[in-house]
Amino acid sequence: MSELTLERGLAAFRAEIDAPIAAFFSSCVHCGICAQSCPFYLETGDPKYTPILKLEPLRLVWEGEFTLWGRIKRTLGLQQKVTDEMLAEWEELLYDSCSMCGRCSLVCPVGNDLAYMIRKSREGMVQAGHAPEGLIAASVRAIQTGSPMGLQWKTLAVQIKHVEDSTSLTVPVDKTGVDYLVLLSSMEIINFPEYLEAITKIFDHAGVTWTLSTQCFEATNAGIQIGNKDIAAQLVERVVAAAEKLKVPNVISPECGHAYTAIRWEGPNLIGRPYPFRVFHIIEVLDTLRASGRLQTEGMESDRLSLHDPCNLARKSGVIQQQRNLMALVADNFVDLKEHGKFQWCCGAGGGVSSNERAEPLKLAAFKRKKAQIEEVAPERMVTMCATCRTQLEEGMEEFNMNIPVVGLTEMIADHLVEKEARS
Amino acid sequence: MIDRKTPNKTLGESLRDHGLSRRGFLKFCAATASMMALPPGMVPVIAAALEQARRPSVIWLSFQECTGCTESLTRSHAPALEDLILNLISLDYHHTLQAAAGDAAEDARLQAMEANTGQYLVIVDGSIPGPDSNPGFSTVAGRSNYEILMETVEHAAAVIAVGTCAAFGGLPQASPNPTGAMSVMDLVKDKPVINVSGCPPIPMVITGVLAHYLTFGRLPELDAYHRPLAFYGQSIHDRCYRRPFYDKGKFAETFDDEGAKLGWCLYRLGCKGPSTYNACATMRWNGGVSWPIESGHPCLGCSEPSFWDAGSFYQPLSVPLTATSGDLLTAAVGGAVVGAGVATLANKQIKTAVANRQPVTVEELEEKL
Amino acid sequence: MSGLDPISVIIESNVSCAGMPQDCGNALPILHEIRHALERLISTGEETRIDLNAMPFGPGDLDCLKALLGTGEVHATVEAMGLTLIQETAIPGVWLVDYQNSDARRLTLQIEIASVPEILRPQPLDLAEAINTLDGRLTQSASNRHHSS
Amino acid sequence: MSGSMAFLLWIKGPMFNIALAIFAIGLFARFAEIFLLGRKPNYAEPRAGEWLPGFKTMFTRSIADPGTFQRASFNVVVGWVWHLGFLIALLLFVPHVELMKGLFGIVWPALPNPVVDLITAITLIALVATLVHRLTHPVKQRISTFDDYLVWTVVFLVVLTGYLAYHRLVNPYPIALGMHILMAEIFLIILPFTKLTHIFTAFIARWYNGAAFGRKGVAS
Repeated sequence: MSELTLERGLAAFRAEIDAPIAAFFSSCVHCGICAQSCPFYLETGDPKYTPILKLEPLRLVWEGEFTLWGRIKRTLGLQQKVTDEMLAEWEELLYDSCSMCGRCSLVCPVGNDLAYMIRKSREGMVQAGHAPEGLIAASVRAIQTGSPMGLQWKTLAVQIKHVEDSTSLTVPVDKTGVDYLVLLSSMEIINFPEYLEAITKIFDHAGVTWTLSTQCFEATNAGIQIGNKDIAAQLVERVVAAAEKLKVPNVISPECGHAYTAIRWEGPNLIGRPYPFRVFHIIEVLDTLRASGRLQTEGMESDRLSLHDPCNLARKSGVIQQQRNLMALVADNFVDLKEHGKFQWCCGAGGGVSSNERAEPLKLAAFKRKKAQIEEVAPERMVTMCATCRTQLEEGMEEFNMNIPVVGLTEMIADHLVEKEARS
Repeated sequence: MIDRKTPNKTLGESLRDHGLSRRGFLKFCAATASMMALPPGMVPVIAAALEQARRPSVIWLSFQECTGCTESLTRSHAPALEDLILNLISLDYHHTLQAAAGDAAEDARLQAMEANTGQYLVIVDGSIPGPDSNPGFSTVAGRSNYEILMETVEHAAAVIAVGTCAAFGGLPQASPNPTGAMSVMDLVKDKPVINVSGCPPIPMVITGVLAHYLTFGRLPELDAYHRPLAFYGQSIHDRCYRRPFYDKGKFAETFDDEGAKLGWCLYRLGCKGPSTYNACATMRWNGGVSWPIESGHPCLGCSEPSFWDAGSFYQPLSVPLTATSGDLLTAAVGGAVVGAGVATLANKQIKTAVANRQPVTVEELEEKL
Repeated sequence: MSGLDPISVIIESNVSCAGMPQDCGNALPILHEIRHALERLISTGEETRIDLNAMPFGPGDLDCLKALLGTGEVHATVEAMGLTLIQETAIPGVWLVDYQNSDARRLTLQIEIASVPEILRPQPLDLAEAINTLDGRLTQSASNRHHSS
Repeated sequence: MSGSMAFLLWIKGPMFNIALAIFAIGLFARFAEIFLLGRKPNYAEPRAGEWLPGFKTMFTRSIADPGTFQRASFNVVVGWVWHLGFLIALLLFVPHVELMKGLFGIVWPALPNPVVDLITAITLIALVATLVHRLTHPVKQRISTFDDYLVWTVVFLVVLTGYLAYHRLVNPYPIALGMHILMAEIFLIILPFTKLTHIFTAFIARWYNGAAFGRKGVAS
């Protein structure tokens, strides 16, 4: 039986190195500004959480094998080697203290895309057997059960029943030839069942044809979080197969950040071919409906609302204006956090941190950056569009006794839809 | 036979024999101090020293040279003073100046050496084909320069190398140095050597050095190149009247632009003043009339070693000697090839890594739980 | 007729190198030196000589310095090994002493800050012989008279 | 012939050629190492092109975003000051302009010497400040390597020897000038093998960064 070894890890590091990585490592001047953009460093004050330092194993492989000087140093025996012990030490740095929020990639003065390199480093970590247990377990469950939380269709079927009962609408399942295949995340199904009800209402209201797939309902991708192509590709293939089977032209990723980047940006590259369909985040779809006048809303939220941009959606996918357009539709008293959009701060739970029980204290520490941002504008409620962010915001604010409820944007839109009868 | 022994009279006495009054002597000392580039406050010291000094025998040897140095000295502008100084020495041998010729001339040299052994001064102008060169490159009376130099220097008190050829090898030594020319300093190791460099040296500097030796009976303070600090202690640049323009960043860029007409700094036209140590800026040439920079031409750096090989006279000091953009390009192409090699090796490794890649399986992951 | 005459000469600029590129640039520091020397002369009687040959003067600097110092009342000449011209400047105690050789070429030019320039004063050794010289002349004169009577 | 002039001539002659050769070989080797690695094809549907955002980021990343400026103002300000100072002294000092003219045949206007002098003095102070920061700031302390201190020393000495030579504070002058050129040569020699490569590769890195973000519709 094969096992995960250092050699496989090093080979994986090697295989991940490309021109951008060579340019990035060639350019780092050790200015330390990346630390000033990292919530894990800023809130712990521990310099070992400096983003560039987290990339040291990958850098050593690059230097030793991909540069003239490194080769000379290796010949002279001066080149430091990546060892199993080193990777064991770096496991905490690459997983527990990095939510892959990509803020460092945006502020690095020499232009290093650090998040890109963290993602690649994790490939080596998995192959070397140095991934956190929580993420391994989630990956295994995702492959074996179709959901990282081990959730099965029958649980979802119960939810569907609830939604149909309370809305008197039908939730379409396994319908071919519709416009959209809707994916969900297990966390949403369990923690925020309102989401399914909301889209059912909105799509009915806007006259959108859509369906769920019994073959694949899960949008999240534990393989992306742990950083392994093989697992990630299998999970993407399931989505692609379901979409192809139902012949849908569009797939909607739910209110989940990493699910969107996984399927929108990484997916085609994981399976090595372009999709026969397009991928949207639910917020993009809603904004398109709004723009074409298919969303008729009434009434406004009058309390002071602010918005948390999920990293994966805003900084890493360019969905920034859409949620603000939708907020303007239903909120009177909206105030943006000071640093928002592409410069927003991570909630602290992304990049697999929330699936990694060991990282709990760090996750809470990193949240303090978000907490300070929220306190600065003092909203009465927070709005967001990612189940992981939402859970983290709720838990974090509860921990600090902040008493600020968090709502999903999709639900909020659904709440303001003009009743069908009234419309006609 | 002429007595070539150093006379017993002191300089003070022989000056008074020339009919010089005490005011005249004071004036002589003031002029001497000025010539030696010593402050006027030194005049009493000079006067006291001159009273005691004695008239030395001087042997002037000319080797691979152009007689420019002798011309400079003899055509100097204030002949009375230089004359006086030269009258105070006993110039016993000098090709160009002496009346004697042939064997008589060579005899004069040998006699002076014998009569003043250990006390005579040797002045050399011109460089010398080294001991390993063909001795025939330059000979006097059928004997190589090297041989004559070593023989003459053996019992000398000191050697004064006049001109850049004698001091540093000069033009004969310029690349490719066909005669294997060497400087006096290269060859004479056991005697004090004073270098009075310049092509030619300022005449006042030649006499100034002689005056110093006459006055104090010892060598003046020297710099690392054995040049008298009094004259070579400061660079042309530091004493240049155009220095304020350098400091303000006002430069002539061609020989006929407005800057050149306004007398701005000549750095960009190749002036070597910053790295050249000489007294031109204060003593000037032609009796103080002018000097190269005042006449609008950059300093060539003629009093420095290797000045013929130090790059174009008209290239600024900051320009490298031989490197060109072509060399840079060649090296860049070479680098690209080396890099391509490294990259090819690396790419091969990547390909191998990708080809041999073992996909991570759930079973492998479960092992870790 | 000279063969060079047909070659026309165009004067492009009247600004010569000797123009006024700087405002007496290198003359000014010397004035400060003279000022310090004057202070010393007044307070302690110490005399100072400045050798202008050793100055990095640009074109015009010397004339500028002379003009600034002006011309005083005393003008003297010493005849010894050629002429020495002494000119008092408009600043009392500041003298220009021009040492020339027998061809009337300048050997060196000095500024002397003193009550009387050194070269004008009788030299101490000469002074020591003064009475003897005078006595000699008296004796001579007496014997002349004796002979004539 | 030994001595200061021989030293200067060797530095300006053979040593300059050696330094230039190592610099060019090393740098272009690095370029080849980077570009020949290439990038894997990207099958994801782009939101926007790569080229324009890439080029934009090459320049815009020189300016820190307001938040970063606030959190790392010392880093940003001092970094700017000494980088600008170094570049001005390198490119706009008359002797350096002449050097470029001699080497490449291209000329551009220079700044008056006193201006460059002042800028150089400021640069030196800023460089000392960066060293103090590196030695005292916990992050910089933690991530600094031998390489960082070597590069700092060489950069500082290049500027310092230039300053000393300009002010003629070392005698004889050929030694002063020779030391300055030698330091510049050492700078060139180590450039391709240390973080100094960022002088060139930072723009490549920024392009990749801008292209990656730009493709996803984010102005980086």
